[in-house]
Amino acid sequence: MLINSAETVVADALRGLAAAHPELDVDVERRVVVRRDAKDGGRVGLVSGGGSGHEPLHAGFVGPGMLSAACPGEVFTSPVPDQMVRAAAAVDAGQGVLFIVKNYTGDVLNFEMAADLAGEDGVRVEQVLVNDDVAVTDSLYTAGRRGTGATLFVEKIAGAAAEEGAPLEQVAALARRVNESSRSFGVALSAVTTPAKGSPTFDLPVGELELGIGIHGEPGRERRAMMPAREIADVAVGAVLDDLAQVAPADGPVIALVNGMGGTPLLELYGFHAEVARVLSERGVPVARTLVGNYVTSLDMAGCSVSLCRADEELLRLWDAPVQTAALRWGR
Amino acid sequence: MLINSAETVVADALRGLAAAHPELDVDVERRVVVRRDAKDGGRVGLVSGGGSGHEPLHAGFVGPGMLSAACPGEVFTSPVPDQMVRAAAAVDAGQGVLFIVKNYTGDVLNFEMAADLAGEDGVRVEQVLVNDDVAVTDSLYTAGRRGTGATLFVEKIAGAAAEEGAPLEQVAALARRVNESSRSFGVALSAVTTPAKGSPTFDLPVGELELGIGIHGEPGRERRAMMPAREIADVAVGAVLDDLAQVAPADGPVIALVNGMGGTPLLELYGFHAEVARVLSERGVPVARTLVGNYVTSLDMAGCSVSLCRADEELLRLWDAPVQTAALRWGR
Amino acid sequence: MRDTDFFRRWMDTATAAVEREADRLTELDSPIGDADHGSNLLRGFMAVRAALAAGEPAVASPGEVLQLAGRTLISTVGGASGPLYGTLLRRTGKELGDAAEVSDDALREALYAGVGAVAQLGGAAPGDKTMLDALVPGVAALGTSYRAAADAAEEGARATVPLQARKGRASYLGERSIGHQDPGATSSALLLNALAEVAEGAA
Amino acid sequence: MRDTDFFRRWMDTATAAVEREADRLTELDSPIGDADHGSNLLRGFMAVRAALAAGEPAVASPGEVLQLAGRTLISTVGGASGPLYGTLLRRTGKELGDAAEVSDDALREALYAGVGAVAQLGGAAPGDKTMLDALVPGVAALGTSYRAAADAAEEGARATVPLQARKGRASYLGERSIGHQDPGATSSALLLNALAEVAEGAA
Ligand SMILES: Nc1ncnc2c1ncn2[C@@H]1O[C@H](COP(=O)(O)OP(=O)(O)O)[C@@H](O)[C@H]1O
Ligand SMILES: Nc1ncnc2c1ncn2[C@@H]1O[C@H](COP(=O)(O)OP(=O)(O)O)[C@@H](O)[C@H]1O
Ligand SMILES: [Mg+2]
Ligand SMILES: [Mg+2]
Ligand SMILES: [Mg+2]
Ligand SMILES: [Mg+2]
Repeated sequence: MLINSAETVVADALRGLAAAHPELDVDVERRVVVRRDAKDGGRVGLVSGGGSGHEPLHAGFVGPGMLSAACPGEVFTSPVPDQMVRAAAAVDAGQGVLFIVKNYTGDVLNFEMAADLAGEDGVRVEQVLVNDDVAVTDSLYTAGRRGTGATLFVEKIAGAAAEEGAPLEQVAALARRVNESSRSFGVALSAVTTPAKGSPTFDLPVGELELGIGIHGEPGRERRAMMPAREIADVAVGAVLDDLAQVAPADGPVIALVNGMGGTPLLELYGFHAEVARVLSERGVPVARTLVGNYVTSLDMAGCSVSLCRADEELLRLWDAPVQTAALRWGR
Repeated sequence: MLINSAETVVADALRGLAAAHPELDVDVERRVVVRRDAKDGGRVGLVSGGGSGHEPLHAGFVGPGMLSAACPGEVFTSPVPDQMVRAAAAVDAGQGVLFIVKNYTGDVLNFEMAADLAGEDGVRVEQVLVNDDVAVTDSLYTAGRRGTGATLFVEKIAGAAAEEGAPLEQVAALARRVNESSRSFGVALSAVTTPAKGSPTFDLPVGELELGIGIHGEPGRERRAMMPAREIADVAVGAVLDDLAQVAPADGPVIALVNGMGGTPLLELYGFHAEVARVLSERGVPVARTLVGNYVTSLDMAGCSVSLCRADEELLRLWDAPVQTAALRWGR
Repeated sequence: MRDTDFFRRWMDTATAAVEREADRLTELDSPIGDADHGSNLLRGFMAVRAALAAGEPAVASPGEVLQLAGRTLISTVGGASGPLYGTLLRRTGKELGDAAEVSDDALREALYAGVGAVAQLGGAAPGDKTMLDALVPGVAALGTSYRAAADAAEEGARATVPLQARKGRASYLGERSIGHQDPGATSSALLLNALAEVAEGAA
Repeated sequence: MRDTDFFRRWMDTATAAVEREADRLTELDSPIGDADHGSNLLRGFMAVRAALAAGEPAVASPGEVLQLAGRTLISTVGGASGPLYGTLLRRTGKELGDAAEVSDDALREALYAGVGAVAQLGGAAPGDKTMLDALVPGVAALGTSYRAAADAAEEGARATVPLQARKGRASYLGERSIGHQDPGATSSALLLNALAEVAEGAA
């Protein structure tokens, strides 16, 4: 691995982030990345965070039109409450702060504690839980659906609303609506190697793949013999659309994110997107916007995920609004 | 691999590119990617190309402020002359066309043939050869230095000049100047797996690394036991700076590209950049601009390269000029 | 009666156990988790050791030892186990109040409350394949002896192997979570074993 | 005298040889190259086969067979080998003119010119560890027999093993290119062996 040591991976990355992006205020020691002008303009603050290893999520999405601050935890480990409390204080301009939380037990518990503490400090905090992964049944018998690719949809669209000056309740409601309109499904072609472990977290022989994975190198719901990209697209897009069918309007256009898990070449991702676009067209789903690339990754895992968000005019307008972050940039 | 078949990898990726980027005119059959408004505005045309597997290079850099067209070859195989001839015809607005060619025997020969043929068709063609890789001694006993990361510098800066309306000779001279002001050095932590071969192209055990690699999965000049990121940065930046010392002004600021080879997580790349920034600061080299990410890749290879371009005011101004492509976007 | 030093030694012994077993905990967290449980607890308990050594803020009672340890875990571990173990120790410490010495009965009562707080915070029940599968039988056996508690926790951890996870990230695997021992239950057994060792004077 | 059909059979036999040996060529291109030589030539010669089968544009002479094959390789192979092999066949074909039949001497002369064009285009000389290390001795031995030419090319390919590459991407490896057989020299030997087989009536 291209590291100094497993212990310093996150701190080293934050030092590098600080060096590469002078427009960000990076507290390496305390692990908080803040947009320098977060408090100017009296906007609602948007704070997200989670384990590291999913880059560019979340720190790569801090900036005008998206997040106000990000709190990176250790690799695949939720951040601690102190980070979010500090971030909330750093970005609250009196309009309150929205925590965007991916639905994992660790993230939920740590953000919850942070929300309590920040509230005690006088910050108005709302939380939105992202839980878009249709591979996990949302029932009493699981920790609920995982938060994966739709996090990008939520952060972008809520970020645009906050940038426009929408009040906290409205930004939070919008974020929840985006989450409810979004579904994802992921596939792994290799296991992941974390710095701490130094070897693949599970055994996935070449010629097999895992269907229904998350973004933490965990195995999926099912292992299969390797399939061609077109069949993987059939399964992934099919799973997402079947679940999305419950969301109104059932025939509206979607924003599509074809996301690499980190170790799959962009060449393959674009080829996979060709198949995703085919399935969507076969199923009569108009694609209003597309993003292909590594946005919500799982370190060096080979594989991909498909996320779709059913978007009305308002969501599309906010999606198109200018964004200026390290990893997502358009408009203006 | 996330593919339909080794034979269709490039065509599939181009179909996906077309689906994701309606602003590009993608000829899947003939393998030419053209900026839709290439002929408007009477600009000099910029055409590049090379083997596929280095994405987002080159197709990801087609658009306002950068390339007019790209010609993707098979994986790691230079494109054929027909592609560049067609691209030249598609983008020539009477101001002539600059071919940006990475210095590999195959690219040189195929572009040379294309230049002859396009010339016969009445297109004024200039060529610039990118050869920035200091790991290769440029002598009678090699095919000369390889073209790697500096290709991005050349395409961005020459593209900005063309966008401003500079004439062919000037754009070509500028492109050559950028190349002469740029040096790169790469490191591999794993071999690469091409779709055609289906297994790693050479044997690189965990715990060893290759110094002085190119971007085609070839082994480097030297194999070593794994080193921490800080030592890799010492070697890579050292090699680049020592060679760059011959370029005037010897103490000017640089544009730095810390480039991932495809399989290295962004988390590690940023950590590596922290060490690159440290070495540059220790050696008294001011860093004017920084880019960290996967820009000139080698499929799924783990590793990275460092490219530095000594930039005066003019180069910095053109670097900062607006660019609107799939993979590089800022300004405007 | 157990004094402040007893609780310091419990935390020190637990830290040593986590140091020794961190790789195994991460290994257990690999097939059904995200391969970080060992490094999470190692980071946390090293910080606990440092915080107690620094003695700052002044730690003058059993309750304060556990509360400082709990706060430290919350501030340094992250993940699911950070808030859960942090809450376990903080709540247990709070129950102990500021007495300079506590009886075994008081400690048992306090641990009961601590485990209850873990159940409430995480929403898990015994049988869900979590740390509660070691903590609940462990604490229940405290009435017999500290050694019995450690053994029951160890037994409870081993009994998670055939279970299908219903909480935590192992639950994402559905039936594929069956056949693996839960890492959190395993570390909970370490924690109660450290307590038994200290009580037996072995540490 | 060799007629148009002879040259068609040469190309067909070469195509079959490339089909058979593509994996080995790619394998040879892995340690000192970029693992594509076999798939490059396979793509090219499949296209040559198709072009000749289509017979379009009308292919009525030995020279036209080789020129069509050469053009097809240039338009479909890419890489270093596409222009080089394409030039070899185009130039050889041009030398043959539009005669309906050509003598063995004329073919030898034409191949000489073709190999010279390759040397000029690529700037390599024998000993640089390229296809020329098979082509040059091979064509030199044509005066003896087609079989002698094939054997000399094969021998020349094998003799590239101890050489350090000075052209092509293997040159980037410096001394590490020593100890591996050059893929292009190997495919050149296949090409001359196909010629010998056809001349011997074996194909
Ligand atoms: N809801 C819960 N209630 C109780 N314990 C839980 C719960 N969720 C997870 N755990 C415990 O936490 C352990 C995992 O801890 P750890 O690996 O440190 O955190 P993470 O799962 O966030 O990576 C599991 O093995 C399980 O015992
Ligand atoms: N300058 C040159 N002159 C002659 N032959 C060359 C030259 N450069 C490369 N070759 C030949 O081309 C072969 C490689 O072909 P191929 O793998 O198809 O192309 P690439 O190197 O572009 O991937 C080498 O093995 C060598 O024999
Ligand atoms: Mg974790
Ligand atoms: Mg090649
Ligand atoms: Mg874990
Ligand atoms: Mg090759």
